[in-house]
Amino acid sequence: MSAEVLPYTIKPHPVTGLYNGKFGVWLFLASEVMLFGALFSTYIFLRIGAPETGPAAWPSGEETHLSWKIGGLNTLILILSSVTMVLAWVQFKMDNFGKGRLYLAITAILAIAFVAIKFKFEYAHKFHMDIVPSTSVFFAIYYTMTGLHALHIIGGVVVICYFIGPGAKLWDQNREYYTNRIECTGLYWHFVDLVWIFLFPILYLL
Amino acid sequence: MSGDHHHEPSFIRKYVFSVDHKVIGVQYGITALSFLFLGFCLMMLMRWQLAYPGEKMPYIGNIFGEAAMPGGVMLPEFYNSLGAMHGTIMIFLGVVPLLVGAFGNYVMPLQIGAPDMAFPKLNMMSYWVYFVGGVVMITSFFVPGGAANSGWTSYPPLSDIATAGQTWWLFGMVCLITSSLLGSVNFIVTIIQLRVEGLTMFRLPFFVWAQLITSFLLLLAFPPLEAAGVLQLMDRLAGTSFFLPEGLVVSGVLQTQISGGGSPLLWQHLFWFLAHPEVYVLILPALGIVAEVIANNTRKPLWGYRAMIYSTIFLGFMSFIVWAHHMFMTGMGTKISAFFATTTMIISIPSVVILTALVISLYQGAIRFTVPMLFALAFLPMFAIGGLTGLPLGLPAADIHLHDTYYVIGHFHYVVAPGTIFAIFAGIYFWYPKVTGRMLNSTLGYIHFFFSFIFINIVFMPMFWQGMAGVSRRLYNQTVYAHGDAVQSLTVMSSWGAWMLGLAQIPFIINFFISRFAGKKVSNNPWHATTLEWLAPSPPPHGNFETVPVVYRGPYEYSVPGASEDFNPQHVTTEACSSVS
Amino acid sequence: MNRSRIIGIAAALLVGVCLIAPSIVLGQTEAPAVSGNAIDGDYGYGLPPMVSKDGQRVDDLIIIVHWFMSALFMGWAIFFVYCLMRFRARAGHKAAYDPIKAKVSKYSEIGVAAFEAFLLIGLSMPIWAATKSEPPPETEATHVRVVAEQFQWNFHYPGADGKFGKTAADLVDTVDNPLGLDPNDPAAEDDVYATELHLPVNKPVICDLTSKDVIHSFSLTVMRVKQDVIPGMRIPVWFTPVKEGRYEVACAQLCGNNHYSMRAEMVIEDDASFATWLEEVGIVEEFDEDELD
Amino acid sequence: MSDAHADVSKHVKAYIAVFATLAVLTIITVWASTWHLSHPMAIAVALAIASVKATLVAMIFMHLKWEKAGNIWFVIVLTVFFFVVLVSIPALMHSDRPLGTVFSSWG
Repeated sequence: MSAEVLPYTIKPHPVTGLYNGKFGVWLFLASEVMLFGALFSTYIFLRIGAPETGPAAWPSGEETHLSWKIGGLNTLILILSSVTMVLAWVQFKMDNFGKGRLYLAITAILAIAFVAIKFKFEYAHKFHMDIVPSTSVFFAIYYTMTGLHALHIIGGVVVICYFIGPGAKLWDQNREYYTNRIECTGLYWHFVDLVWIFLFPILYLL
Repeated sequence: MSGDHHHEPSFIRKYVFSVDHKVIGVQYGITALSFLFLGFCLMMLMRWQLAYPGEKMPYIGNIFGEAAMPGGVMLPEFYNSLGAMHGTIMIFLGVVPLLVGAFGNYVMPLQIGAPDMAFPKLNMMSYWVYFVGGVVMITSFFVPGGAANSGWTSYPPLSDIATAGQTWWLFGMVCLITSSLLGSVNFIVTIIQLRVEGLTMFRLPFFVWAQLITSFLLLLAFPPLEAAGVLQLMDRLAGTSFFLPEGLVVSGVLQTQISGGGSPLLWQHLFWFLAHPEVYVLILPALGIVAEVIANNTRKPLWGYRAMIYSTIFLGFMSFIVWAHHMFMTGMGTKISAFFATTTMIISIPSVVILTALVISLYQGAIRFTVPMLFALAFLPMFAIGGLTGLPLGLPAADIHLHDTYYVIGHFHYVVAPGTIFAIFAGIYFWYPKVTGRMLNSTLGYIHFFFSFIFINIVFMPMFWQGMAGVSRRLYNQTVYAHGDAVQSLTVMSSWGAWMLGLAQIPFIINFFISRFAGKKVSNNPWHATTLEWLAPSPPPHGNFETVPVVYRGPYEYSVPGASEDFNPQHVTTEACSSVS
Repeated sequence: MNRSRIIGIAAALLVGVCLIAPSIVLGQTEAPAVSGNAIDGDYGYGLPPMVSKDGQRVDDLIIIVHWFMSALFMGWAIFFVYCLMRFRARAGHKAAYDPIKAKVSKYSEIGVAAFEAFLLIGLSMPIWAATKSEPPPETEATHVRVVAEQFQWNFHYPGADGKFGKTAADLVDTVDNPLGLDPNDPAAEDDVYATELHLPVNKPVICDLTSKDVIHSFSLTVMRVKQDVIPGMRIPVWFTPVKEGRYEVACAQLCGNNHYSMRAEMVIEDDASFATWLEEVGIVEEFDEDELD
Repeated sequence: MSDAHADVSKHVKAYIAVFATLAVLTIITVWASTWHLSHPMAIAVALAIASVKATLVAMIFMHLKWEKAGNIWFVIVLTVFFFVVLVSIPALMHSDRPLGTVFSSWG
């Protein structure tokens, strides 16, 4: 089925005010909220159930071996990448393909930086200290949540790189379609940022 | 892609990796029916062990190998695998893909006048991810230790310490969940965005409404199970303790390699947060099919169409806050149990409303007893029994005696087996002519119906007595208990019913394949129905409609006074309906 | 049993008594019971025997619900069958377009809701509250710890001092110390270990349920008691046996391959026999330990 | 896509402002963790700041502030409701157990 035959692939629906892709992405994000919601629920459930003292007690401060400095740096990187993402969309919207692509590239670089820091300075460091998911429930949920989040980042990077590279051909065929897709990618990207905003305090600070 | 319609796509693009919702719908249908049959076969094997515990299975006992059935006698681990996989296959690989993947995919875009689903490639991906999930599940039978054997609910710690089949089960589930999520996004966008001109929400066929609500349930309820699946995979593969408390001693050995600190109940919460809405995923589209068939065969508008829609919305909403009634026995205090028992009682009301509306729809109709109608009619009392027997299970005090007994098995099988699966048969008989352009043979259909109806009741009705007698479910051999031994005769009866039910499907299987080539050819609208799918040619071409239809009225305008025919299709103008004589 | 007859008849009305007939014919080749000891009570198609003080309330609720369900289903089915016969398609019969104004459905739905509210608030909740938050006084009750494992029930009695000895997971030894009792704890000295649950009649019992490995479910069908046994938690249940005899303890939650064989026997006896039994089992236990040392 | 070019460029300022706010809030939330607040209080403060940040991201970066499509709002409200149910009820159940329940198998 080619894109032109299906209604509202590019132009918004007159009643709902949405093109299909945007609505689809929002629905997808709704399911993502529930996915991470289950992990947050797990976090709360396990934390409430943890004993006050003893080896199974919930770690705090130094015991977590998590550096708020690295976490904070990553938070800033991710927020910045959100800004560049939305600026990329603005540039496409204003027909500045070159600038838009540049912002996309910056976003991708920031995202890669985030993942690199995560793996090099956090995971590798902890593995070196023999802190693995099975060490305690706290590290289990830490690795699961941040790992799943990192997978989302990597997925986002792949999509962004696609739109910088081979996907950019669409710009020549249909600018609005391309810009729409960037908007959808952006929505996803901001959501990933939003998840991190919650992960940072509950894992690194509390 | 844009130039595709100028030349015929290759065979692979057309029939294997097709993006056409109709091809994908048929792919889903064939695959899911095969799984349904497989799940049924697993159950027929189990029924032998249940009826004749420890006896050699005749004829086929030796083909399962020494690891599963040494000397033709089933081992408990194989029995448990069969049980777990029967549930998994029936629900996640059979019924849901049939209702949503097959019927939803095929019929829904036609009913809303759309040329295809909103995201055709996503649709294709959804099918293939489901297919991979199915392959993973089947493969798991052949790994050491056999397939998952901790029940379809996979409660940890048992599932955490189970054999490798459980890991395969989890990977399979992750695939199936992903497939459902992709599908549900697609369905919602299609229903909201792609309706043709004039087709307002309250002119939608009830089936489309049911699909819409179902998609929301899948969208929001499935992710927690995906997360839970990831957590269990972590427990099994990375040695974490999400579901394992401290101080576990398995077979006398203290589990020192785990850190502890987790909770087995966490899994149950995440699992049932999905699995209760899942019950409505299994039943709502079935109600949709039944509503279509009943309206068509009573030649009369559905009674209380709007009330049914509001009830369905309410059902969907409430289904998210009743899950812990599956957990009454896990150590629940008075307050939480009161909350969940109350929501459970509340959720029964919209079900009663829908069922009542469907029965009153019969009143003053002109009922044609076609094969799809028979299945749809049989659905009603079966669903009523299934629903009513949920009542004692929803009352925590009565649940003390009935929880995890055969009563539960009887209850939910009445909802999904003679309930949903009858609706599926109704749908197959009803839409087969649309899909193939040929009718299914009705003589074979009547035989199929009457024997299925009798035997399915012989299978499941005894379970209520067994449950009342206190026999636990999932017992490899219930005769070890005095109360189980006393009702063993019912088990035997149930088993014979199941095997006879298997035989009763033979006319259907023959019918299904032969009619594809030898069935009576039909026009666009053999049932004289009103909804849009009957405007398209049978079978509909790529792109569905020759011209985009416009809708003028609600979905069930049958026997309108003053009209020339006893049905006014949605796409025909009012003048045209009354002018022709 | 009259009561089980009532249930049987009530439920049979759902689709018809005729479905029983094949079972009688086909059910003649049933396997004999595996258990060695004769189990007391009259077991059949209806509710099983009931030998606890408060179990009757559960049974009453079940019976009332089933009468309600049957009435609802019968009324509904009569209307259904009437419609099928009266409004079948035939020459000269035409469907009516206009919907009937059926107030009956609205009233019946309200009636159903009201009765469900009565069942829940009037009957179910008080029973649940009694079984979950109104334990018998500690001083009067017989206290037993139930330790579940794949695929066996272990019973732990506090002995003469009425105190349970400390237990720890790392002390568990399948042969010598299945409960993981701490030998240095003086309270553990007179503790009694058994694999059969003996209880005195007409005295309240509190069972503390724990599991060593996976989730089990402690099901005393004849007492109308059921409670999942969750590892990492100790959950109490309480009941009062009122009839002497030998009954069964079942596991009602899939706990592994031999789940079906996770069966224990429960003996309800008078105070004197119970005391004698406790002494005998205690002696056997001590003797075993000496021998193994 | 109703917003014209002018609108879009006006947004840019908002984006930069939001970025600055988010950065500041990140610093505040780290700083707040050194206040030695009581445990519930510390959680409340951290989650409150995170919620503010999340709202900013959703409203400005994800354009919800300018979003008129009712369907999206419907999906968001529904999801947030079920999210709250999912994270709160399992936790609540922890405190409502049969009388005498102990959270340990041994002892």
